[in-house]
Parts: sequence; C-alpha cells; structure tokens
Amino acid sequence: MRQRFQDIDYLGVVLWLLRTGIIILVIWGSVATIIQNPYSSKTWMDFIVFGVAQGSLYALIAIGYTLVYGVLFMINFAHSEFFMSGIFTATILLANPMKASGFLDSHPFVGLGLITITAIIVSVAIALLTERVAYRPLRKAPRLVPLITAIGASFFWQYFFRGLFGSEVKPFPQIEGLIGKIPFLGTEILINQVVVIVVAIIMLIGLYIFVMKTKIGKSIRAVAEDKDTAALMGIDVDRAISITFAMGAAMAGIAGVLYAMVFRQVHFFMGFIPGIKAFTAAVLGGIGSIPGAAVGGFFLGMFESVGPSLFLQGLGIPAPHQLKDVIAFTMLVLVLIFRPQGILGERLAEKKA
Amino acid sequence: MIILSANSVIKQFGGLVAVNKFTFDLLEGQIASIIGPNGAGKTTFFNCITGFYKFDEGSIIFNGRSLEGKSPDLITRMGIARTYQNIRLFPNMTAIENILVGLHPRLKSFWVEAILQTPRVRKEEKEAEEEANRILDFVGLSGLGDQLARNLPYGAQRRLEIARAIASNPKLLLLDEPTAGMNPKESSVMMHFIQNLRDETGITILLIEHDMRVVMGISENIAVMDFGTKIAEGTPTEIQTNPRVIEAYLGRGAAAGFNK
Amino acid sequence: APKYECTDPLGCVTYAPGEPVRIASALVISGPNTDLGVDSQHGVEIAMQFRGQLLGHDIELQAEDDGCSAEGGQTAGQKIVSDPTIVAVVGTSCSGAGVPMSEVISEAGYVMVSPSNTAPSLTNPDEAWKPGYLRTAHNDKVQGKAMADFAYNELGVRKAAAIHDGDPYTEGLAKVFADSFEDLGGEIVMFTAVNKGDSDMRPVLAAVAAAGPPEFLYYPVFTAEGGFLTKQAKEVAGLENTILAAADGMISDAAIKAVGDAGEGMYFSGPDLSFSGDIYDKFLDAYETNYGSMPISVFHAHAFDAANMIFDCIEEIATQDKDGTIHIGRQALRTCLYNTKDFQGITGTLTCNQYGDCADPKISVSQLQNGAYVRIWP
Amino acid sequence: MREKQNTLKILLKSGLLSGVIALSVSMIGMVGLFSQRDMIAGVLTLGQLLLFASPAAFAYLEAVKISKDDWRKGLLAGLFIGVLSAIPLIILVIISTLVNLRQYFVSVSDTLIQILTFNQDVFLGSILLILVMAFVGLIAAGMRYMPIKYRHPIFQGLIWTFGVSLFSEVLSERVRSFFGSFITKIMFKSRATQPLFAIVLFVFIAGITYWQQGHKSSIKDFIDNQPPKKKRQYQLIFLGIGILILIILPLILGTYLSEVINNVGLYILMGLGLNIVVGFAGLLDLGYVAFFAIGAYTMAVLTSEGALGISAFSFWAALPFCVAASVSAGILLGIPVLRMRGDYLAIVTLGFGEIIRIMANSDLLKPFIGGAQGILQIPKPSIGNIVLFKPGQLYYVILIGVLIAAYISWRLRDSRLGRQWMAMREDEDVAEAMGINLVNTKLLAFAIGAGFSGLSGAIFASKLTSIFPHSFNLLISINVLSLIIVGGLGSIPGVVVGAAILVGLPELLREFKEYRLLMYGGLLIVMMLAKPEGFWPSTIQKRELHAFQESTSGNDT
Amino acid sequence: MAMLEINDIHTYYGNIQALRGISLKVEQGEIVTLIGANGAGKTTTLRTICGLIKPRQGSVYLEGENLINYKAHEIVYKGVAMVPEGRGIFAKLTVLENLEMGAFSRTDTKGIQDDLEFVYELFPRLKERRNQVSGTLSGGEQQMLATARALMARPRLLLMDEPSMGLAPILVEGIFETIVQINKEGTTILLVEQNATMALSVAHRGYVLQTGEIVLQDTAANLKQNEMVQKAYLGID
Ligand SMILES: Nc1ncnc2c1ncn2[C@@H]1O[C@H](COP(=O)(O)OP(=O)(O)OP(=O)(O)O)[C@@H](O)[C@H]1O
Ligand SMILES: Nc1ncnc2c1ncn2[C@@H]1O[C@H](COP(=O)(O)OP(=O)(O)OP(=O)(O)O)[C@@H](O)[C@H]1O
Ligand SMILES: [Mg+2]
Ligand SMILES: [Mg+2]
Repeated sequence: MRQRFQDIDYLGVVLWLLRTGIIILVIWGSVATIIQNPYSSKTWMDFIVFGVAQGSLYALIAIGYTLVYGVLFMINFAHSEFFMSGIFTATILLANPMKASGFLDSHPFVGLGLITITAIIVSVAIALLTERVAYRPLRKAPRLVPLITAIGASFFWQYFFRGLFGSEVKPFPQIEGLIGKIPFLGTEILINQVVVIVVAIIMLIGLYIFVMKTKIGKSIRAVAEDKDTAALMGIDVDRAISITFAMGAAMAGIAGVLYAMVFRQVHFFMGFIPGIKAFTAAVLGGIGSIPGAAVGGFFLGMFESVGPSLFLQGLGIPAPHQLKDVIAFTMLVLVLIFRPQGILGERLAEKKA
Repeated sequence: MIILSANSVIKQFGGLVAVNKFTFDLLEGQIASIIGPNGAGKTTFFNCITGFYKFDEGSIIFNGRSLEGKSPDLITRMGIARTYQNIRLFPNMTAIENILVGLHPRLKSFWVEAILQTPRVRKEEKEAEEEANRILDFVGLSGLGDQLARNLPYGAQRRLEIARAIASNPKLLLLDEPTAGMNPKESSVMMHFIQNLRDETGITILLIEHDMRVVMGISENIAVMDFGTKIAEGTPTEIQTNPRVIEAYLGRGAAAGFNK
Repeated sequence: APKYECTDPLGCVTYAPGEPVRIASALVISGPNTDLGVDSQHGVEIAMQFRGQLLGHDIELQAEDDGCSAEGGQTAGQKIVSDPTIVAVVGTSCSGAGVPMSEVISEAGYVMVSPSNTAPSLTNPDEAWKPGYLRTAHNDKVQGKAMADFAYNELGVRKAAAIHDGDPYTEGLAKVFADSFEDLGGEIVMFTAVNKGDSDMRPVLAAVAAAGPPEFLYYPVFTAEGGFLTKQAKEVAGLENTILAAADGMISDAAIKAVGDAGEGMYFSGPDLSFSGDIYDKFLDAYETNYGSMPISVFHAHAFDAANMIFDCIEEIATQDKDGTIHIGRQALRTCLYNTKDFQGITGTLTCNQYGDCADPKISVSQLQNGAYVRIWP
Repeated sequence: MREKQNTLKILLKSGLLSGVIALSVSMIGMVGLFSQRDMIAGVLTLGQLLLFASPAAFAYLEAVKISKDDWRKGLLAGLFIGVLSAIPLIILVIISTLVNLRQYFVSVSDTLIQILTFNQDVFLGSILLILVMAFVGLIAAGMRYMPIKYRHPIFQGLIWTFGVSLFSEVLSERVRSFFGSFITKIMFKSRATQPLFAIVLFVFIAGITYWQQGHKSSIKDFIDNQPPKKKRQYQLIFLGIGILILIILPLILGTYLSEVINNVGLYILMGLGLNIVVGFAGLLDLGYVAFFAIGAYTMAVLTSEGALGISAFSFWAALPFCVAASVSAGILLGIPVLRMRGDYLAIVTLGFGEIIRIMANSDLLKPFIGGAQGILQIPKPSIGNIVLFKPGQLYYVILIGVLIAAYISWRLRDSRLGRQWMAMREDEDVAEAMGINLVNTKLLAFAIGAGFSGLSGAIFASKLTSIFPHSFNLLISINVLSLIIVGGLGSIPGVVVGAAILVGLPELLREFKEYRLLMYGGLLIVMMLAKPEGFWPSTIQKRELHAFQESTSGNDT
Repeated sequence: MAMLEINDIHTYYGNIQALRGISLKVEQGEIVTLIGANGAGKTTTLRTICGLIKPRQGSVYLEGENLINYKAHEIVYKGVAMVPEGRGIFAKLTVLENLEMGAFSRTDTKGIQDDLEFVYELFPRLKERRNQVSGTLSGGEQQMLATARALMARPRLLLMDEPSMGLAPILVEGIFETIVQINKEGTTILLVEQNATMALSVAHRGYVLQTGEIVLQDTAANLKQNEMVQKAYLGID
C-alpha cells in the first residue's frame, strides 16, 4: 500500500495543477480584458513598443550577468553598480556641465559620444577593480563566498557614489535631435526609444559575433569550460576573465547611457531594480547564453509592459501595474517549470551519471 | 531465475539513438558484463535501469516489477545499486558518512524522532554505525573510516563507492568500469574483490569494463553492444572468437592476446 | 534647603548646574529619504541656537536615526528611553517609524513631537495614538482634501486620476484625495499604483490615458518616481492636456531639476510654505550660514516649531532650585504640551488637540513657474 | 639596478594607492562627517583616524617589502609612502581653490578643505598635511620593525582604546547606570573618551598583554589537561555559567542593548532557518524574507486589535498558526522549484520574496492586510497579566525561540535527515541514487527553514506592534544569507557570530549614518577575503575550504 | 642539452605533499614513460612541468631555460603542450574550434593551416566530424581530439597523461601507434600510462614513481624485464 502510494507522482500532479492554474488565470484575464476592450489597438501597440524598449535595456544589462556567470558560475550582484557608476559619473561630470555651457545643444552627437565613452570607461574601470579585489582571490572558494563579496561590492559602490555625487535625483539633459516621435505601424514611437532598440540590437548582435567568431571570444568560451585546460592552450585565464568583465561592463555602460536618454534622470540607487530584472531576464532566457539574455530581456520587458493591462485588468484587480513584478516573476516560474534551463538555455544534460 | 530483464529498450538523445532495442536478461547470482566500443550506449543503459534517464520505449523488469517511470530513489529501494564511471563519492564527507548515506534505505527513523532523541533513534543510529564499520572492513578499508572521501587513494575510492552501493543491501549491483585508471596489478586485485563479493553475498553483478582481462576473467555472461544494439552475447570464449566483436571492439591485437 | 521631591507620576528629569538639558531627535538621516530628516534636524538645531539656554542650562541634542522604518523607529526609541537624561524627543520623520516609536516613548513616560508624521492613524486613539505623542505636521486628511478642493472648485476639473507608489504616506494621501474628489461630485477614472524604484511609467500612464483620459492627474510621490511620471506623462498620447499635480514629496530643489521643463505648470500641494515674519527670515539666514544652502525639504519649519514648543513648556513647568538645578516632571511636560494654545510658530498659530494634532493646517497649492514654486492657492 | 627600480615601483604604487584611498574617503564625505565625531575628546576625531588609516596601513605592510631587516630603509620607505599619500589630497585642495568642486562632488565642502589643511591656508596647510602624513607613515613603518614582544601589546592597547572610544556612547550609558555619572565623566566626554582615560586604558591593556606573554596558559588548556571525568565536570560548570549569563544578560545590558540583542536574536532565528536550507541542504534561497513576512502577517492578522485583526487570539495561541502558515508557504514554494538547480533556484526564490512583499503592499490585498498602511495595534506577548513590554522581557521569548531552533538544528544535523541533506548538497544525483527521496528531503528543508523564519516573523510583529510591507524587503534576505556565510555556512554557532557581526555591530554603529551600508559592503568583502570559511566554520565547510586552499596554493606561490 | 630536465621537485596540495623530490630528464626525440600506481604523483609531475601547479622547491628546465617563474599559459609559448588526464576537451566547442584553441599560442596562419591538414591526416575521423560539437564525440574520438589539439600548438615537448584510459581495446592499439608516429615526426614525448605493458613497448626509457618519488629508472626494455615492475605494474606474478 505504502509502495503504491509512493508510486504516484504527486509532485507531478501539483506542478501540473500549478501551471494549468497560472495558464487558466492568464487566459481568463486576457479574454476578460479583450471583451471589456479598454484599449485601442494603438494603445496595445504602445504597450508593446514600451515593452521592447525596456526589454532592450534589460537585455543589455543581462549580458553582463550571463557572461560572468558563464565563465565564473557566479551571480555578479555588483553588475547593477557597473551600470549605475558609468552614467552617474558621466551625467554629473560631463552631461550637465555640457548642457549648462550650451555645448550639448550645439554639438549633440559629439556630446553624446563623449558621454558614452566616459560612461563605458568608468563602468569598465569599476568592474575591473571589483574583479581584481573582490573576486579574483576567491576564484576557487566555495561558490557562495564570491556571491557574498559581490553583494558587498554592490553596497560598497552604491554608497561610494552616493557619497561622491550625493543622494539627490540628478537630471540628465535632453539631447537635441532625439526629441520627438516618428510614425510607425499606425502609431508613433519616440525617437529615443527607437535609438534604444536599435543600439541594443546592434550591440547584442555584435557581441554575439565577437564571442562566437573572434579568437578572444573563443578563448573566453574555452575559459568558461575549463580554466586549467584553457591555460594549457596558452590562454591567459586572468586576462580572459578580465575581458569578460570588461565586455559586460561596457554593455552596462552603454545601457546606462540609453537609460539616461530615455528616462532623463540618474540616481545612485538606479541600478538596483534594473539589475534584478536583468538577472531575471538572464535566467529566463537561459543563463550563460547570450541570445538567451537578449530574448529573456525582451520577454521580460513585454510581460511587464503588457502583462498588467492584459492579464490583470480584465479580472478587475485594482492597481494592476503595481503587480507587474508579480507577473514577471510568475512568468519566470512558469517558464522554468516547462523549461528548467530557460528559454534558450542549453540542455543541462537530463541528469548526468 | 531471471532477476533483470530488459526488452527492446530504446533511449534517444535528440536524433541520436544511444540505446537501440537492447534486449538482455540477467540471471540471479550471476556476474555478467556489457562491453562495447566507446559511445556504444553502455553507461546510458545503466542510467536507464537506475532511473537517471527515462527510456523511450521497451521495458525493464526487475524482480517482476517494471522500472518504467520510477525515480532513482525508488529503484534503489527496490534493490538496485550502482557505481559510476567517474567516481562520484560525496567528496567532503568521511568514508563512514558515505556508507551511512548508502545505508539510508534501510533506516526507518523519522526526523521528528531525531529531534526528540527517542530510544529507537539512538539504537538505530548505533546499529547503523556498526553496520557501516562492518561494510568498511568487508571492502578492506578498515581504519580509513574517518578519512574524507576526497583524500582517499584512487583504488580506495573505488572500493568505497562499492561499499556505499552494497550498504543499501541491493539484490543487483551495477559497476561502471570499476578498474578504469588502474594498472594491471590493481585491476587484478579489484577483479578478485568483485568475485569474492558475489561469492560471499550472492549478490548479482553487472559490470561495464574495457579491461578484457577482467571481463574475461570473471564474467559468466557477456553482452556486446555497438551503436546501442546488442551484436553478440555469450560466454567469454564465445565472445573472444566472435568475428563481429573482434571487428568492432577487440581489434586483432587484443584478440590475438587472448590466444596466447 | 529642603530637598526637591518629585511628585510627578511619570518621574522627573533633573539637571544639576552646568549640565545641559538634553533632548533627542529621531529623524531619518540615512537611506533614500535622508533629505527629509536632515532638513528637520537642522530646524531643531537652529531652534536650539536661537534659544541659547533654558533656565541657565545649555541645550544638547542627541540625534538618532529613525531609518524611516518601523524597526528603525523602535530601536531609536529604545535607545532614547535608555537614557534617563533625555527629556523630550523631536521625531520621527516617517509615519511608519512613528507608530512603534510612539509606543516605546509613551510607555517610558517620555514625550515626542513629530515634525513630519502625517498619517491620520497616529493621532487616532482607536488606531495608533499613544499618550505622549504630538505633531506639528498636518494630518494627511487635510492635504488630500485640500487638493481635491482645489482641483474641483478652483480648476473646475471633473475627471481625475490618482497614482501612488505603495509608500504609506503616498497611498494615504492619494486615497484621501480620491475619496474627497468623489465626495465633491467628481469622477476618479483611475486609482492605481506603481512601485518604488520603477522607471518605466509609460504603461501605467497609457492605461490612465486609456481610462479617461483624466483632466487632472495627482501623484503625491517622491522625487525619483515623480520625475519619471512627470516626464513620461508628456510623452504618452492622450495625456498631453492633462493637468499634473504632486505633493510635498516633490517640493524640493532636486525635484525641480528632476522634472525639468516637463514640470512647468505643474501643481504641488503641501503645507503652506509662504512663511513669513521676522523669525523665518532669521531662520533662513541661520540655515544658510550654518549649512551652506537653503532648506532642502519642507519640514524644517515644523521641526523648529516642535522644538520651540518643547522649550516653552520646559521653561513653563520646570522647577528650579536655588543652586540652579532644574527638575522637569515628565507628566507635567506632557500636559503642558497638550495644552499648547495659540503658539506662535513659523508654520502658523499652533493649538494642540487632546490627541496631539497641533498643526495649523494651512495647505497651499503652488505651481511650478519658470523653475520656481509659486504659491497660487489659497 | 633592477632591484632599485623595483623598490621605487613598490613605493610609488603603494604610496599612490594609499593616497587615492585617503582621497576617496575624503571625497565621499566620510572624513568630513566623522571629523565632527571625537574619538578621544579634543585629541583625535574619527575623521582623522580614517584619513591616516591608509598611509599607516600601507606603510606598515609595505615597508618590509623594501627591506626585511634594515629598519632604516624601512623607515625611509614609510616616510616616503606617507608623503606620497598626501599628494592626491593636496591636489584636491589646490583644485578646490580654483574651481567650485562642490557642484560636482557634494562632499568636497569648505569644511573638508579646512580639515585637510588644518585650518591653515593652502600652502601652509599642504606642508602640514605632508608632514603629518609622513610622520604617520614613519611611525607605522617603525612599528613593523619593533620586536613582536612590544608590538603585540601596543596593538592590543590601540585596538582596545580605539574600540572603547568608538563605542563610548553605548559604554558611557552603561557605566553611568552602574557607577553613576561622576565616574562616567572621568571616563567619557559626550561621545568620546577622556584623554586621560584613553591613556590609562592603553597602558593597562598593553601592560596586561605584555605580562600575559610570559604566562601562556589559557582556560582551555587547563581543562584539556584535566582527567576526563573532571573535564566533563568543568564543562558542565562552564555550561551552567553560560546559561546563567544568558539569563541575566538583559540586566547587564540595559534597555537599549537588550533591544539590540533582540534584533540580533530575531536574525539568529532566521539565520538558523536559512542555515538549514542553504547550509545543510545546499539550496540557495534569496527570498527567505517571504516566510518572515508570512509569520509576521499571520501574527498581525490573528492578534491585532485594530480593524483588520481577528483579535481573538493571544500571542501564544497565534504562534503555532504563524509557524504553520510559514511552513505551508515553504512547502508551496518548494514544489515548483524542486527541479531547479543552483542559481535558477536563487532567482526564483528571490522572485517569490518579492511577490510576497508586493502582494502585501498591494491595493489588491489592502482590505485584508492593510496594504501600504500596514497593520497596527498588535499586542505584545503577555504571560498572565504581565505584558512583556520591555526589550529586557521580550528577550526571554526570543531566547527561548533561538534555543529551541538551535536545538532542533543541532539534532537534525546529526540525524539521518542531516546526512540526507549533506549528501544532497554534495551531489544531488548520487544522493537520489542512494535511495534518498529528493522531493521530501528538499521540502523538509524548506519547511523547517520557513518555520524558524515564521517564528521569528511572528515575534517581530508582536515586538513591533505594527508592521508594514516595507519591512520585508530583499535586504533582509540578503542580510540573513550574508550572516550565515560570514559566520560559517552550516555552522550553528556561526549563525550567532554572523548575526552579532552583521546585525549587532551596524546597530551599534548607527552614527555612521549613510556610510553604514558602504562599510557593511566593505566589511563583507574584507571578511570573506580574510576568512572565506567564515568566523566559526562548520566541519564540512572547513573541509571544503581545505579543498579550496589545496587547489589554489599552486597558483599563488 | 636535454629537452626537459627537472630537478628535485617538491609539490604540495595545501599541506599534502604529492611529490617528494622528483628528478628526471627527457632527451630530444625521446619517448619517456612514467609509470606508477594510482596516486603516485604522475599527473602532478606533468602539471608541475607545464606550470599548472608551482612546486615549493626544485626547478624545471626546458632546453636550459628555467620555467619555474612562468605561468602555465606562458609555458605553452615555449613549446610545451599537454594532453590532460580525462582528455579535457572543450565540450561545447566544435571539433574545429577545439583544434583552433590548440593553436591559440600561434599566429602563423599558414602554418596553422598546414598543421590542421597534418592532424586531419593523422586522424581522418576528426576531419569527418570537424563541425560536430565535441561533447557528443565518443570517448575514443575525444581522445584523438585531445591529442590532435595538443599537436596544433606544434610543441617540441608533448606531455600525455593516460591517453588510453577508458578506451576500447581496439582504440588503445591505435593510440599507441599514433604516439609512435608523432614521435617519428620529431616530437619529444613524456608519456604517463597505467597501461604499463603498452607504454613500455613504445617508450625508449621509463621511470617508476612510487608515492611521489622515483624508485627506478631504466630503458624501457630493461624495465619490462624487471621483476619488481612485472609484479607491481604489469600484473605478471
Ligand atoms: N545526456 C546525453 N545527451 C546527449 N547525448 C548523450 C547523453 N548521454 C550520452 N549521450 C550519447 O550517447 C552515446 C552513448 O553514450 P554512453 O555514455 O552510454 O557510452 P558508453 O558505451 O558508456 O561509452 P564509454 O565506454 O566511452 O563510457 C554517446 O554517443 C553519447 O555521446
Ligand atoms: N586537487 C588535489 N587536492 C589534494 N590532493 C590531490 C589533488 N590532486 C591529487 N592529489 C593527491 O596527490 C597525490 C598524487 O596524485 P596524482 O593525481 O599526481 O597521481 P597519479 O599518479 O596521476 O594517479 P592516477 O593514476 O590516479 O592518475 C595523490 O595522493 C592525490 O590524492
Ligand atoms: Mg560509459
Ligand atoms: Mg593521474
């Protein structure tokens, strides 16, 4: 009897119930919303564009998590601070003074270029410093140890920059030439959103090609698989890891500039939530995979943007947008129940023996 | 009596058919071997038996009960234990602790009792400890109980893995290349150990091995696998002379070696 | 001389000659809301500076941090009550910290006057009010209602929406606004929320636009989220003509910079800041000299008044020995504070009710014009 | 020739690094803020200590690299490092006279410049700064060449003097309550030590340490040398003393420190729970605060006298429900994440924690649990007619909770279930193949861990008498995870140590204000670099670390 | 000058001493084999030579140049390549990419191309599979790949750690044939093997390692006849 009871896969039943429940809820909510038809198709289109733009930022930041995770198997909690530090510094030391002096208005693109370069340099420098001091000595320590130093580094940099530039929300100037909207499929989208999406896609593709095709990219992949053997090939492991950090941080630096362009304000705490979201995106897409980070980012952006209005509104839930993170994380769980390795994650061998 | 019966087992990975309609019967108390070229699907077959992989088609019957869809822990509790091609001990646990984990299916105590320290728990723990030491002695590792598994010499690790496997009191023991990485001398020692184990406990043993001296030395029945299918089965002498086996696996040199 | 005998039911604090009178502050001086607390603390410090001495004793401030959280409030409270030489407290900054702290303070027989707690529950005896708690800040009920009034009667709008960010202060204010606006006969087309830390507000704004679109959008949140809402509202189709309004959480220099051009013409409700009179001028002078800037948030004046209320009462009820030793009865101090009547402070004429609401609830609405707040109502 | 270049390189590198660090602490405002805080009244401020810390440390550490035994060269090196350290600061001072740096760097105020130039003009101030820094470097380097016999006592003396000065606020309050204000005034002035007392303390500690060096005998040695029977007796005596101390602790500590201890206790309780999940079972959980929240909310809803409360329950009657609710939540979370591995688990649990917090804060659940306005009027626990109001009383409730949790942890660790967890942590697949039912084993870990956390949350709600969703943020989960790792993963006493360091210490150092988290972050890094295995490692963690050292030693040497 | 000369190497894992003063020499063009029981320190010796672990004491000379102060990846540039124990192929990279990684230390595109042809000739199987992800290769193929990859560095000294481990008998023969062939092409080889019988039949000279020490050294032919070796390692009683 006991045996029989044990034979039932009650776990499977519960999981089935859970995911069917979520799916029914989602469908029910969506149908109810569509019947109520609160939004015009133009609004829906807007939601999608907002989602894609936001998703692009997540994707760019997620790259940093995925790269580092792929190589060191470590959640680099401080990555959100690489994102913040670059643009925060560039805003205070460059963007606002340039705006005040009128340079930014007269040479918007030169100015933007300078801001971008500064942001990348600072982000990369912070990343390399963090790696050297807080991670490298612990490369072979039990896995949770570098996780804790990463958390420590994250706090440290947050409050370091707060001390340096203050706790206030700082404005980021509008860039001439990126103001306004352009028509697109029956709706209008903001130019700066277009820029974000285009830049993000170019960067993601570029990075993917870099990692897959160039010698340095291949050396990083080799280091990711086996550090000792990589060294036996003549690869400088420390250098490869530093390059990995630098690439991730450069992406984060660019993401910072795009973020500032769209949202036009910066703050020492601005990395925290995008950081968590981006990490979620990386996992959603399959951590360790670059296309995964991209797909995960876009998906997450979409869920957040469309989800509250589509899934929840119809159910009569008050303040649905407050629950967008609930949707995001529920979708994450749902995806992982179906695909434990994430959307594009590599099949972790079913179970190794 | 047939203790394990595999019938047309198929296991696919994507497009690759790793085990292809493999059929094999194992008699109780026998020492049998599966051999075959690298990548033939031997380890995969083991994984199908022990529930690590869910096989796609066919059936595996153990002691009259189907193993299909059963989870590894259940299969272990039904009486199958195994070792791994690359040693997989619990490296940061001591030898005794490793065996105690192996004893797990035989223990009955409930965790609440452990908190309350009921007499039953204490008795059971004490007995388990004694039993673990007995097994340690049996595999010839007396005195190494407090060593971390990670720090044991390679051969000792192989033995410890076997000790951990037999601790669950299995009826069938699966050994995946128990002599890999051993020199000829060490292999012989292991070979005799396996033979002894069967003789003393009556346990059924199925092994995968590339060392022909071991295989031919102790097997009572040999199945040869290639590309997931069984290309031959028989006694060591039959196998040694089977041209298909020589062609696919042994090579002329090895085959010639037996004839010396 | 006969020895002084304390008859106060809650005990007395005694300061020997040369010992300073000690008060504590428990304001938020760390974390994201630092500006709020630091500004208030400066208010207290200036009040001390102006007063100089109390009955011949210096005044000393022990500044604690309420962390803007319940835990922080409780710990700060325990720290304060562990020091028997502290006679009164100015704090807390955040209502959430005020609730548990008032309990600790009350139980220990101390007294606290908050410069910036605005949650209605704190002065409601059925909810969180405890004896010994007072405040010079207005009750949210007043502000929310005032804003509704302004929108309905002054601007003449009939369709409004409100957004909060899940902060107790914000949520409370938005709720009172929405209720009052409906009571006046207006329609709330949407009452919704974002999360603290969000930056992409477009989806929620698009939903608001699709729901109405409202003529008036009230989001009494803080600078970061407020900045995003303001700037993005201008970019969402349908909200081009909507009047935007926020509350005192966004009355600051940083907020002006954060909203930039997008905030031009926007309305802000808040305690009436058009303080006037000699004291306030002197206050601003002192502020500038001491801290190198103008006040950064709005509650410095309330803190100044709170401290002065306490000082006045100490002077009123303390008994002084010949040698200059003073004794302050804790219950007497409380009673005195609750009896405050027509106290002339920077924030107006304060009169406390039996549950410690002392504010002269003057709420005004200002508009951002050319990068400066201009009071336009009442 | 090459030798010389090398020397110069080391000196330049460490001198400038030290200078950049000094510059950083100045520019982020720490020096400015802490200069208002005296350590030794009228003699030394915390800001100065901070400013001189980096040249002192670098001179001390680097001087020997120049020359191991020639102290004259070493002193020169120290001097050089000190001078170099001043240079970035001087550049800052000079720039600040030319440009208004404050519009970019908020902390570079006039006050800071005055501190850096000792209230002199730029030229004189710079010279002074160089001299002082050089002097600090010189002294620090000199220390290194002092025989250990003297060096050790001096260090001990310094550590104690600075430590007492740092904590003088709390200490003076205690001293006052025990010995009256007269003695307090001799020892402390406001929040600093009196110079005379500082000197006495230093001499006393240094003297004792010096004297002790000759008499190396510890209590532990003494006990170890006893015959087994006696040894057991002594152990019992010490256990008794330990328990006695635990019982009278609130009396010694007073209100505020009891409050701090209570907060630490609640974290210990949570830590013990998470230790089972992460330390024993190896499941990385970043959303652990969820169970704490569920325990707290259950307590609040069941006992609150306000509008939302059921109010029929007393604290004690509600307690089992709180634990049960958390345990159920633990199982509920456990099921979907069972098949996820490693860091997938981490992010999903993190999500779960956020979901709980957001839901608690949401307008959706506001009618039931108060939304942003939280739940008020939660009564404190009471025994009979006595309401356990004071921290010193609540202490005992928390103590009992902690003792029970520690006992359960300890028993389980050494039980069959404990071995199951350990095996699962080492190798999940093999554990399963050993007949271990992973589902039950994992769910048990989640459930028990959640139970402890729920208990902690329940006490928390009752202690605070009001709860807000804000109190259940991700930082709590991170803090609990950090403390069990800093203490030593899988180690029960480690949880206590970790909580004391990461919860108690920051609580006592409240005056660091906005730099608290910066220092917290720095502390995490430094502690992990120095003691990757934690402060009180468990046996298994020691073993793992051993493996780590074995495998790294090759690369380092 | 000897191709490789190591003197009195002491290597530790933490506090565990794995090598207790190993000295050995490999001349240009030789195949030298190291045999010994499990845990004798064979792998450790190879890892020390190529810089993956640094010894606490002792020196490693490659054609007269001391390697001790070089890191592993720098030593590769000096002409040492290793076929690591357990093959260590990059499972997610394709066969071709693995081979390219082998030539990571080189910049002569033409030479690399030629060597690619050379190893394809040596192992035609790899050419067939060049675009396959190497994790899905069979054990024997992986061993070929590991060897080929090491050759891509065009090493002067090739270190091989148990190339026959876990291979089917038919492949074992092939591997040893390859070793001989590579050696004939001019590569010096230091070979570690459990399969002592085979190893001694292809090597010129051999060393016997026991618990971190060299206990015997001789020509391969002599060692094969040595009674102690026969007993302990060849399983001949
Ligand atoms: N998880 C997996 N995913 C994909 N392919 C796999 C997986 N496991 C095994 N294979 C493939 O299945 C085939 C059989 O592998 P298996 O490990 O069973 O071989 P084997 O007979 O044990 O070989 P060896 O003697 O080398 O150990 C191989 O081609 C292998 O690459
Ligand atoms: N990473 C490690 N940490 C600790 N000890 C190690 C480590 N690697 C090897 N050892 C120890 O060093 C000694 C030598 O090991 P080594 O791997 O060099 O032996 P080997 O001769 O190559 O054996 P095998 O035939 O098993 O490959 C052994 O005692 C082993 O336990
Ligand atoms: Mg196999
Ligand atoms: Mg080896």
